[in-house]
Amino acid sequence: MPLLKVDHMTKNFGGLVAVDDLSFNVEPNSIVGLIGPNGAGKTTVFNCITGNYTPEAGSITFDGQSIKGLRPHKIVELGIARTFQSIRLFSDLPSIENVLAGRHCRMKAGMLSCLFHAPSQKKEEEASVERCMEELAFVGLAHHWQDPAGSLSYGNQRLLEIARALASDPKLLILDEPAGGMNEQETKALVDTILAIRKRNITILLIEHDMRLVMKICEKLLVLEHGSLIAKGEPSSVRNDPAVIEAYLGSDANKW
Amino acid sequence: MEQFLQQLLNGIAVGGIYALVALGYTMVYGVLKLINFAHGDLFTIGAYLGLTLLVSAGIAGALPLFAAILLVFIMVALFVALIGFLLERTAYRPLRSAGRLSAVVSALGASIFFQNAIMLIYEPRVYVFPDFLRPTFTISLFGFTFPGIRLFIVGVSILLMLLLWAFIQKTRVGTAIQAVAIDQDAARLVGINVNKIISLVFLIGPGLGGIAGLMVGLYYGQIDFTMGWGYGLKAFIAAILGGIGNIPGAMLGGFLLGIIEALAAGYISMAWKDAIAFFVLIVILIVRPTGILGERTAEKL
Amino acid sequence: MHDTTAAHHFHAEKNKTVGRFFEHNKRSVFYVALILLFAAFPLTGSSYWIDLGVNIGFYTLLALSLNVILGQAGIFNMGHMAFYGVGAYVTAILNTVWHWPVFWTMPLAGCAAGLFAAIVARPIIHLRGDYLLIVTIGIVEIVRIALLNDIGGLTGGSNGIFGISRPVLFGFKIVKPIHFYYLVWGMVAVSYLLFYMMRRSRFGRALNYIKTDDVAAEGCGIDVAHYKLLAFVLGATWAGMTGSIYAAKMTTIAPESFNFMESCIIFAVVILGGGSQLGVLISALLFIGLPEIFRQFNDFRMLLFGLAMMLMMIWRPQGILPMRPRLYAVSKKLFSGAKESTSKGQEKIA
Amino acid sequence: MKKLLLLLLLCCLIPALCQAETLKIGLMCPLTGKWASEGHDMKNIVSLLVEERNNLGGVQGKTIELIVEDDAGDPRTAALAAQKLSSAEVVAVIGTYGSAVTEASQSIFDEAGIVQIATGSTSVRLTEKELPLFFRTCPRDDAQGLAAAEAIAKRGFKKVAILHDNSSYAKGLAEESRNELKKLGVGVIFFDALTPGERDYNAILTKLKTADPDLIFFTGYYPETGMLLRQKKEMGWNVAMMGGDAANHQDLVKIAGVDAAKGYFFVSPPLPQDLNSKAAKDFLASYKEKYKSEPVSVWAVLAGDAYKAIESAFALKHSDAKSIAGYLHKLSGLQGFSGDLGFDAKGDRIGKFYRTYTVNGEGKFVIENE
Repeated sequence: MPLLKVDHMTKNFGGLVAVDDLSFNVEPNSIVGLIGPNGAGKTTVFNCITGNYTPEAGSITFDGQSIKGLRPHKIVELGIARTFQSIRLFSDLPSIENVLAGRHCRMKAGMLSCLFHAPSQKKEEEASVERCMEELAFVGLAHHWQDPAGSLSYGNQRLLEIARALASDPKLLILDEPAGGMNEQETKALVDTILAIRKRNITILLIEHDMRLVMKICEKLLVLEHGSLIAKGEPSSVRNDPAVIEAYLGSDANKW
Repeated sequence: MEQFLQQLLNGIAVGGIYALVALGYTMVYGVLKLINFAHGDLFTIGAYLGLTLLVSAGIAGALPLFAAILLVFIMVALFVALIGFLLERTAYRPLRSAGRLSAVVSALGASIFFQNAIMLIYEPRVYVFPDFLRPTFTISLFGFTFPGIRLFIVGVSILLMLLLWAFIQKTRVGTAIQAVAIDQDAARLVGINVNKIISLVFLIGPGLGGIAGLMVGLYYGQIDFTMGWGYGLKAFIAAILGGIGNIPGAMLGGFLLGIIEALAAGYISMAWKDAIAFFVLIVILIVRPTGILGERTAEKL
Repeated sequence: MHDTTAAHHFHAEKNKTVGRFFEHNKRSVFYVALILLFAAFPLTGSSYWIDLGVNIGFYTLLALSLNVILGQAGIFNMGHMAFYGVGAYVTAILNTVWHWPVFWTMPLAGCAAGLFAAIVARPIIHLRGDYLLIVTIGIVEIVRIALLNDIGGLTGGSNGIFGISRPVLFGFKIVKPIHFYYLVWGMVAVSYLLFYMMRRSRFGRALNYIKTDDVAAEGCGIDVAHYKLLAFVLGATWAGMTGSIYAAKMTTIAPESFNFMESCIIFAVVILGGGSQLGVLISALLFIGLPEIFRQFNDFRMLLFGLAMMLMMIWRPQGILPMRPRLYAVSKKLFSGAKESTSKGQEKIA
Repeated sequence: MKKLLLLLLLCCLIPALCQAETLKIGLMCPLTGKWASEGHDMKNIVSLLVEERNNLGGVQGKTIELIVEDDAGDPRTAALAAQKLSSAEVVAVIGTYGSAVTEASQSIFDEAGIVQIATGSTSVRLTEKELPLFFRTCPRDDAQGLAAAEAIAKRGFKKVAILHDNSSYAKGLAEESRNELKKLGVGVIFFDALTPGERDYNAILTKLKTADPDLIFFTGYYPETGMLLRQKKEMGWNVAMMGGDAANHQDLVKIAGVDAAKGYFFVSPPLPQDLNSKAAKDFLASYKEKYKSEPVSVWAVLAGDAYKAIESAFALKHSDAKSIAGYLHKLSGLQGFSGDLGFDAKGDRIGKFYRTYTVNGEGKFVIENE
């Protein structure tokens, strides 16, 4: 059974069809890349899955449960965590608190126990801080734990977003251009981090323009143009698909 | 039915004034995202200054009435614009980088300051425009009789709205104002002097407020130093109702608020009139979260 | 090479933690001194100064409760007086009609205000910035007009309600300004502590995430609407309880005490405070103290106050004291683990 | 900034240190806020009277010291002003305007043992509490309601529309009048409130017109009364209109215009300029000399009456609050600026002194002789 199943999904903005009758599956423990030229509707697909947009038609099933129309926080709770294309960290807050934001939905302390710092709340708080430090360490940012997120380098901010997403114990991690703005060295480290995430039995769905990265780590590629799927399959076969070459040559060929 | 039409006319007359005050409000908001709570008091200054110039300074006696009033309108607009300009320079500009709410608090302070300054300069009593200044012709249309000045006020506010709208849409400076409203940094990058544009906006907005104040004085004949607070609040509601930052929206919001109030007073309860108006506003905002003509931009992710 | 850098980081961390500890103690000393100062104040002043102190206390309580909504969660609420008024009227009605002791009505007044907030805020909490601002102004005006129009014949119209009895605490009747002074400032101390603890918890953090970026917060798994509502209800409940004591202090209340202008003042207190509770306290002191200090200038009193309001904002555009970062006890053991993985990360890159 | 604040603090403390042998009385009035004009008139009148007395050598060989505090027309500020006056150890306080505001100060003065004479606080319940040290020089709403109802009945109106402004004064008067009219068998066909402080009452007048009354009784203040008269005239609606004592202000006619105001009538205690007594005439002369105008509001004049009562107590060597109160409770027939002055056991002003005024063709208030 696929972990995520998108079925005949359509999303319009006014008169514009951003996603057109799209269907695809994401199998458990795989790394799937969603690629396509700029404006193909990739991020819109992500936003529909994460609940930021509600598609007009079709269905989205995650782990056997329909998630269409649920609010984003609910979807995170069910196990889909995401990063944003334009980094959206809480830039004034220290890194550790950014990661704690991801942990929030796994914590239980209610308003009253927060006001009075009940013993259970204290215990949970300690455990969560520890867990979040581990996530920071996992992406290699432990020593930045109390630096404001906004003070980190661009590449580190992307890693911090990943740590924040990981803290919510996701089954599926959705990365929107994780290597955007990274230099070559950082990208290499990112590849290792993504592979390490997979080792934790977390499925990954990513949008990326860096084709070398995509080819290296993705087991399956989905190619999107004008909101429709024009090709899917293993990287090697997709690479030679004439429709894909046409789409990319037509617009953004240098990205190959 | 006749009562209904009469109430509709009453509402439009009141709404015209709300719209006029709301124009200046929305203009400042559109560019700076600042709720200028002092706008109502600039409006009051316009009314007092007009009275002083016309009566105490004797302009009304020195010139033919129509010319005198026109001249005083221009003088009031210029003077209140100057106050608005200075206000922005001293009380708002230092706070521009500090977030919008700091400037809102400063604006509240300015409102208290102006209100008390007027009270101290003049006396804390009601001032009355002498009768000879008030045009008292009446118009009969379709069986309704109403003071001509009502029509005049509605006409002037529509005219000013159109002028302002044309200025913003059709001129180079207007385009620059729009650019600053959308993104100050980007506007600066393309060579627009943002400070100058903001100063200009703070000349136009308060100038309009001053004109509105004098019109209220001439029409109703009675002014006092606290009147700006109420009109300012109503204008803010009107601007929000139409979609704040939007010039035709301010106009629409003003008229709509006037009509809602008149109908509420006429058909439901006079004492609850303002509460009903607020209630309608809240309901409209629940249905249309950015006002009637407000832009509904999808959050970019 | 990287080993030494990591070690260096570790030492720096340790020093920072030690530094924080001293800072923490310095803060304790400061707060003890502050409490002593407030406790000793009535011994020196006349009843006028004490009464002024009580007034400042009321505004501090209101501002602390609004700080949860506006300062922590970033919800533009300019109608806080509505909840204060609901609390005051609930106490007044229960006390004068059914003769409940004032202290019994206090939790109920708080709950009533909280419930009222929950009902009115539910449909509007998703509104953004200024639209929410005008709606909250609308709420405070609707409440005032409703009280003025004597809803259900209970609120007494513009006359308000009079003859509210004084509260009795363990057989001790609270009558004089000095009694109220200790009662109100005791409540301030409790609220200060509770809200401080709240800020250092999952709940407090969630509010800060929402204030910074509500879309990102929702995307991280935080139920934004729920937490906004909770903050609103918590703040309103506190304002309601404050209103309850206010009614007992004044013994007579009228709708005009809960108007829009007063809401603006509270709003300004919170903004000038800058988000931190100490800032809010200082700000309340300034806002309520200044008009009284300006009393000798008679007619010029409010003129100077308006001027001072502008000057204070220009003097401190970000507020008097911005929020301090929270402290986290990150254990040593964790750090040695962190150090390892850091070096691992660096190896990978190399 | 900090130094400035310190300096201000010092300024506040210094006056408290140096005090000579004086008789201290307080005046609490709205110097800022929406009722500031009343407060300024009150301050003008009382300080003029104090000055005159001190120029004549004071009373009991001591000068009278007047301490003025602003209550801003707001109960909370009033409570603080009352505390401030209590701390200043005054024996008696004049003020204030507005029943809710007065009420907020009542218990403070009572607990501090200070005589309070309210001037513009007509709510019935203020004296029903029977506080021993509380008095008022203004009449109560029920007295005025009776006077108004009698005036209406005498003129033979049958269908009255009562309009108030939701202020505690106007609503009190409206309700008392409705009760009295019912007793006299006059029909009240409309009863509602308008929002004070607005300019445009056309919507309200349009609604009133459909009710078709033969008299509109608006119990609120003169600015709204003026606007109602003016807009009623503009509508071309000729219906009689009357008011209560809050309409007794010279600006009324200016706001309404002479034509629109003609025929309007109201019940009110008389202003000094309408009285023939020596006290009223002397006062009017010195007021005109000092302020170059006539007192415009009856409420401010009532503050003068309150001062007159306190001064007469001082003159008879009553100098502590208890004996002053004892004296005042028995006082009657003292010449005040608005007629004879005296108090009953509750502290209410005795005597029936309501008059009916009508606006004549020149826009002057003409008092009707009863």
